[in-house]
Amino acid sequence: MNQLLLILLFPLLLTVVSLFKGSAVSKWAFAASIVPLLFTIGLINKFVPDASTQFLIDLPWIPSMGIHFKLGVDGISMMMIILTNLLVPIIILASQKHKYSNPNAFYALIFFMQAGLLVVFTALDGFLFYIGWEAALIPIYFICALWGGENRIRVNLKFFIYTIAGSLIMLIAIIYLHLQTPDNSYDIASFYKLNLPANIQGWIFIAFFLAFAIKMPVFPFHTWQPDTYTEAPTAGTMLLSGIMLKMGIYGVIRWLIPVAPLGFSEWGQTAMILSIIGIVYASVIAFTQKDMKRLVAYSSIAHVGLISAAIFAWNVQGLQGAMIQMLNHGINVVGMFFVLDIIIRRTNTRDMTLMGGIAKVAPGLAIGFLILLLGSVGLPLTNGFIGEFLLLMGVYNYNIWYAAVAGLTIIFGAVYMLRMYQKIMFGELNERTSLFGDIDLTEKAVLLILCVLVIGIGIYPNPLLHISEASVINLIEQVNQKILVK
Amino acid sequence: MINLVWLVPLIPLIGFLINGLGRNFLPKNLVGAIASLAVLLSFGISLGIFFELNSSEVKSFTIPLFDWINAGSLTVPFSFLVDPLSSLMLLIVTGIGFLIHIYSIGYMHHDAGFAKFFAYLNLFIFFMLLLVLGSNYVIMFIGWEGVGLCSYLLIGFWFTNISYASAAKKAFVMNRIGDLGFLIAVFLIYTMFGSVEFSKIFPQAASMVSGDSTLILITALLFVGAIGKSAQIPLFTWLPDAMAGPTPVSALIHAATMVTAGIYMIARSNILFTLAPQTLEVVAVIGLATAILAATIALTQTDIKKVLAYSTVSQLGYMFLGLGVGAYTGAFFHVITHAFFKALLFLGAGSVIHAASNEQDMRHMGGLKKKLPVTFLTMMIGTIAIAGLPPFAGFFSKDEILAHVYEHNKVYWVIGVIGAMFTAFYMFRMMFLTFYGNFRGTSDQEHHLHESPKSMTIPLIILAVLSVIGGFIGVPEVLGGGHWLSKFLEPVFQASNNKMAGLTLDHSTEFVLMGVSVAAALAASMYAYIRYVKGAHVPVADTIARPAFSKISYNKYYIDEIYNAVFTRPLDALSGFFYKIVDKRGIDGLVNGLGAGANEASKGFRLIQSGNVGFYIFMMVAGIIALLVYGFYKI
Amino acid sequence: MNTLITLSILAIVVLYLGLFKAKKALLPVTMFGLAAALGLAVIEWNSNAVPIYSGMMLFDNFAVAFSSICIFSSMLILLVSKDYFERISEHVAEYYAIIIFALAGIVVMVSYHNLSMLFIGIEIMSLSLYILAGIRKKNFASNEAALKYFLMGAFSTGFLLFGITLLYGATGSFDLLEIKQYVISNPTIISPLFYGGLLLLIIGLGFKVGVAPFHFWAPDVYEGSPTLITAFMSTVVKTAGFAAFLRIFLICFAPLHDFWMPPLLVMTVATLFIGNITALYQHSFKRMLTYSSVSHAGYMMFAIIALGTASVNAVFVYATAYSIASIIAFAVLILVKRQTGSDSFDSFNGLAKRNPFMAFTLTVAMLSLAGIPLTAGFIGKFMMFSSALSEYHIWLIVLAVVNAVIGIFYYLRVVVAMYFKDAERSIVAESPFFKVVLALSAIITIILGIYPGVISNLF
Amino acid sequence: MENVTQAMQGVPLNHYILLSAIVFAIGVMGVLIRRNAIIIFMSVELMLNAVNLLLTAFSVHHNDASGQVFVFFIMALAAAEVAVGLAIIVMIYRNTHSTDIDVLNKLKW
Amino acid sequence: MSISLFYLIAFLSIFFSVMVIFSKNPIHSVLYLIITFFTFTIHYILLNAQFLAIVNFIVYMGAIMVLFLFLLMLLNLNEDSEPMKSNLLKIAGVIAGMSLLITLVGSLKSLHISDPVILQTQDLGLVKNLGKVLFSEFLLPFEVSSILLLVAMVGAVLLAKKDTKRI
Repeated sequence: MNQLLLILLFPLLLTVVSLFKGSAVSKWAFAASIVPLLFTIGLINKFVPDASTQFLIDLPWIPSMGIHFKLGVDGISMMMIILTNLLVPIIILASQKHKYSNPNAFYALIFFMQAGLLVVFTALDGFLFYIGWEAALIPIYFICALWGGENRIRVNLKFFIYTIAGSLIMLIAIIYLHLQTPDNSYDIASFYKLNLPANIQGWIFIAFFLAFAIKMPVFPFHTWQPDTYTEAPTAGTMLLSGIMLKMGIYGVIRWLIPVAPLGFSEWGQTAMILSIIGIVYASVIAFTQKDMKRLVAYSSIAHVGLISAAIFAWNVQGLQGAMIQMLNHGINVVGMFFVLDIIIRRTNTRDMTLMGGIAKVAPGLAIGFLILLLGSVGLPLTNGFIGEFLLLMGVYNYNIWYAAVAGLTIIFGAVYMLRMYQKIMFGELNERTSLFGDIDLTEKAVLLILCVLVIGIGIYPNPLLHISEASVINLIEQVNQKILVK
Repeated sequence: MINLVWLVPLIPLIGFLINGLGRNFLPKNLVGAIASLAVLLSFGISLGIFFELNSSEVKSFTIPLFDWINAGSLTVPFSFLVDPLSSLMLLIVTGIGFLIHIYSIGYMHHDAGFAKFFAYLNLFIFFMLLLVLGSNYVIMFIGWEGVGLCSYLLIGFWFTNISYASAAKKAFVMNRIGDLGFLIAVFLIYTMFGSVEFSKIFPQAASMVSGDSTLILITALLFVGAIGKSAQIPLFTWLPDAMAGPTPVSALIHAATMVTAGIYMIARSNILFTLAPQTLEVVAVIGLATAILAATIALTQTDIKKVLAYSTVSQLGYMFLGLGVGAYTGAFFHVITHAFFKALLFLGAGSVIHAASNEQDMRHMGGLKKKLPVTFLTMMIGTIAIAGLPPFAGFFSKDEILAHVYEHNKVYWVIGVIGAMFTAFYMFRMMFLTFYGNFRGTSDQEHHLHESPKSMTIPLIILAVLSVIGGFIGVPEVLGGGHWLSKFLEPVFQASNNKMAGLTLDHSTEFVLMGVSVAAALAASMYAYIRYVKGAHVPVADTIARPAFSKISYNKYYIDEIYNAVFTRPLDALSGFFYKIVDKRGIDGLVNGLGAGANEASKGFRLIQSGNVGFYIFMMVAGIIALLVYGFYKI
Repeated sequence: MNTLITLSILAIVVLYLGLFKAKKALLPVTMFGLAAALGLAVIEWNSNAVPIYSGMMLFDNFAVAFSSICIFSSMLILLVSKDYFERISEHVAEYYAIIIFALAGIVVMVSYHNLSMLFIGIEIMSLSLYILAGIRKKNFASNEAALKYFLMGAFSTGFLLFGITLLYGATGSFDLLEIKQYVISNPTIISPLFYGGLLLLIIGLGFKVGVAPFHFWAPDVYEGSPTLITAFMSTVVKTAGFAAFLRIFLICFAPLHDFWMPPLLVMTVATLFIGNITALYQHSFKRMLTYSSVSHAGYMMFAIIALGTASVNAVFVYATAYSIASIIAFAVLILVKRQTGSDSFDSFNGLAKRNPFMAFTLTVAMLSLAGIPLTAGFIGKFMMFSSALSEYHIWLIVLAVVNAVIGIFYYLRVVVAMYFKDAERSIVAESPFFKVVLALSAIITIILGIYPGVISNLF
Repeated sequence: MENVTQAMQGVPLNHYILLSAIVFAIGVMGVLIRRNAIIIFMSVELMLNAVNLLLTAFSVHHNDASGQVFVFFIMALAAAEVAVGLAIIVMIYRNTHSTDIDVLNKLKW
Repeated sequence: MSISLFYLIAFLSIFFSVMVIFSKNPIHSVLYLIITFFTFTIHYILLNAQFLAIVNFIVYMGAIMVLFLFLLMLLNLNEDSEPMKSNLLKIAGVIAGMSLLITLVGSLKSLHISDPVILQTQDLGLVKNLGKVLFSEFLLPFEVSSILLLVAMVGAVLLAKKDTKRI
């Protein structure tokens, strides 16, 4: 059996099983979620880090419309698979503390989403990509809306509709591309081969960009995000910020720019400017947030803005930075929300002005939090630095002034993150925080895993960079040739 | 020995790990021993390296460890560079670091976070060594930011005090501003030279013409980095605040080592700067301005550590002034001597504070000479050294800088000498206020006064000795010295020296210059003596109005307030504006407005469905008519 | 043809069963008969049918497919009807018979090859529906629905007939092939009579499928009619209407695409917006469904606007998806209304807690109606978009997307009510028949969503 | 009879169309302006008859009997429709004691 | 003369149909409608569609109109009880109808068939001929229309019958 298919199908199997599993589903879910990770390790072992697409699956699906069930893994997809299958167990582990009603459905939805995400990250067929794209959305909607906070209904409806609106526009572009293919196909390779006129590509670019920009989110399509992150249950927030938003980034790399290179050369700069505005804008907003989750949500907008800016710079450093930063951001933001969840659960508030002095009573938490925080502000020898360095370099290679503005994230990131850390951790204890207990073993384990990842990748990122490098270079070459021809 | 250079940073890292992980159960003595021993071992290896290098023909060794970041054509190896510059820095960092570790064992003995403190210190040493040893700008940048982190951690060491925590944050953020400049400079360097390795960049640069605009940009950005790290105008305000940290930290990080990283970096990149004279000019001006500005602030400060902090800023300004006029050796010389006497002064101040039950205000001190003889003596040596009185260390280094300044620009020199005068004044003022006269604190404090334990005084003594003799490594020719330092550093600065004319002052001018500065320093110290010992003048309490200049100086030119008004508050206001108006009302309002609009439209739209058959039929007929009209025109 | 005969006989048999008071046998016999009719229809698949009875009827694959889906949907609906009519009156057999008669009309509608057959088919169906809409005789809503439907239906029949007459006047024949021949052989000198007839035919057919501005009857009639009848009307009848619509356009009017496309485009857009925007503010689930039904008519119009070989597939898939999903919705509505006495959204509050199965199937249905992937509804929309895009109606698609987004708003409302709102409620009883229908429909919806290949390339 | 029909040879087809259109339009008008369901229904019958006439004229014009056969079907429909329609009206009249179409106006919005 | 007969009858048709919709008393409306239908019968005769003429006479005037009349009597709607629509609506209705007429005719504007209606086959509209067509070519619609009538029958009974059972 094709290993990739195994990785895809296993979460589906888990979905079904966890629906009908009796008691103790949460522990079981964690154990089960390790299996795809093990498969992934097997996959990495077999993976040859060159530019080729491996583990190809190509089955006819709706033959009359040229739709195939076609999947494959190259370096870029490989990174995304690692990201997904690495984070899902962590997320499940992190949600052990919550006593969710109807946990079976909860974990089933997570596994289902995992399957959807994996499809998105490996699909080589436009239709399949779209299906995966939406299949990942539905479960997260239910996760957020079923187990979320007070305003969950309104907020999630907005989120759902917003993202669906974007993806429907993308669907139009996909169908349009399909209709242009000479061989009546949805195959991404056929899309790549198309030589559409520049203005058409411009429209296709816009259509795809809207979908991806909403998902990431890029300014000014971001307003669903802080609300959703705030209202979602922790696992939901983690899934959204850790993995789901990477769908948008991955989409830009795989679908947007290579499919519409001329559109990219026309609109890429606009997209980049939007991304950069987003960095500064979201950072500035994050300065005065009192709600911790909201602050991290805005910080996530800023971080993702940098990633997307670097992608639109379209050079090796930027893209490689994006690849590794996707993983890093996943780890960091999941860790961040995990820490916030610990704090929120114990203090029953998201308002950080009501806290203080927690470092005194929970030194373990303080250290873990600090490491994650340093990772997300991009301190050297943490994973965030590798990413931000390459990303900024990518942006810089495009335009030094953009890099200068985008680089403000380094400063601003430090400002709001440290402000938050200070408000929560430093100062004197108050009646709300004085009963704060230090973290227990599960929490320690999660934090430890995350911190080891943060530092490990920061010290020795090359193996990861190596996975995607050949594919990235290949992709860039391919696009640049097309742009140059015109 | 040189091949073992990777051990130098590794050992403190191991020390950090041991102390960090075992902080809850390792006994205090063991913690202190591990930490100090780690640094001592590093120091030992550094010494070995130093001697090996000194005797070696080749003066530059690159020791690769592993490839760190590869992306396309970009390769960043994790490798170390051992050359005279770095080997000297190694010695300073590990040597002074070790002394301060020893000192801290005594100083921090009663603190609950003892193990944490030592872990942080070791971590700092690790990062500082990375900074020093890095064979390329990226590795240097690791250390660069890493020390910033440790500085953050250590300033905020007593984090329950929210203002301390704020000071830590401020330090980190201001450093980051500089770091951004550094980072962009690294990008520029990479595009210009195709590499970030020193060994690839500098030879290429040596063959370039002077005044290249990219080089100017690169050097300017590097200098921005240095400004942040080395607390120059306009990013110097964090350093005085950083005194919130424990005093050994101030000595180690905020006086001897980290803050000189900027000078180290520019000295390291000297060839780039040499080829960018415009930048050098800026460096000189900013250095000079910082030197004089900080000195004037220090004149009126009453917090003993604040005086030292501003003094540090001022001295760093001198170093940049030296760099700016091309006196790379002189500047680095000053780094070394400054490390000795400023560490000494801080530690001494720590000893005073320790003795005076954590009192830092000099208005509540006085007459400590008797109670703290060792401290007094060593600090006096430090003061003389910093005041630039011969033959103590500060004299040689400062005069080397001033000589170059004189050659470069006479006005700068005059200002520099005035600054030196101020230095002498405020340093002696501090000494007199602290150690002379009568004790002005509470009787409780008085009762408690005692000389510090051995672990604290021994480092003081060692540093005092160094402050006395440290200057002799660079005795200029004019005084009959061979200037060993200059020779030792020759390979590093060779390319620059080739481009720049050497010092052409004749000996008599040099003597006159020395004489003037010494005289100025002496005069200032005399004035301080008259005013504070004879006149027993004590600075007034905060509640009493001061004269205009004094007030401005005492309030640090209101720079913090200005920054607050110009940057912090507008940014916060902007944040609120973005959040509440642009985001919530504007963008989100638009998005929600679409939804609400659809809903409103629905409310109105559905009224068409009136329930009245007649109306329905009427609408149908209208539709039919429209359709037929279409047909009428279409056929 | 056999299907038609079977259905006619079945209806009469059912009437007789009513006469002999064999109430118990009604449903089984009906189901059995329908199954037989379905079987007879299906075996004619790919039989290379030729027009029969002097070109009156052509039971080709098109007819087979649409008859089958209509009969199948009717079977699902009738399964739900267990105990339903008994609550209304004792003349249960007549209701079954009329439904079966309507079905016979529908079979005629989808297989006509002559305008007279189209006309008679439509009228058989319409008359049956006028009656069915009013079977709650004492219920004002039902009365109103019947009256509105009847008056407007009769009125629109006038236009349909006028249109047919004009077409006849231009071509001299009612036979589709001859009309086609007329169009092809006189491309330049087509009589204005023909154009006028075409427009009036659009009006007549547009009324039957509920396209704006001829949709006004639909919301009121659907709401007023007994829910089961609404289900029948909005699924089976709508499918048949589109099949009829599509059939004549496909055979006869395709060459005149440029003439009739613009008005249909405008009507489509209007339908989409009216259906979706009005649905947004509804408080009654049933009325929301009626407007959604209007909007779905708009989507199905895409296939006619972008007329081509793919259109049949598109309409078929869409109609199937829509019908199946609607059946779930109406079936659940019947149960909920039976218990709470109200068809507002609020009566669905907390349903998921007590009836997770029902809530799940309804969710699947709503997602399908909203066109979310992995449900059949998405495939339908996808095919519609594909066909419209293949004719470069980009703006139409953009507007359709806007509407699809609006649609999600109101479809999710019931999901939100079921899952996210709490209410004290007792469990809603589901008879086994309901369970079968719900499960079957949900499974079909999902299977079609995942593997649409089974029906998407029939033609 | 023969004479009469022979005499008719002169009427242009257009005039038949016009006549039918006018009667049809009058029927539409009737539907529009009346509130009594029975009268509305009668107006619909008027429309159907206009169609019948036109069909017959076309039939004669094309010399094709199928048009007249179609009229026959329309009459069958008219009969059926009347039966059902009047039944509906009777049913409603029982409930509301009115044949006014505006009385039943509950289903809206 | 005969041509003018057509125009006379046509005028009468229009006149009486206008009377149908404007007369206030429903009974009068029905009666005018019967007269209108009668004029249509004459038209059929003029077109030599004799079978249709007879059927029209019997079915419409004889059956349908009587049914209407009967119903009006039954429901006791003979007096002028209908609440008339407001004049505005009436005018709107008339205008709409007129516009419809104009557009209807207008959309056929360029109609070139001004050629007269010529009866080519004398027995076109005779029973024999029609019967042949009806029972050969149109047999299926004919059979199927039986369903229509059956539905109408069942339905009419179902609806009009008084139901004893409460809902």
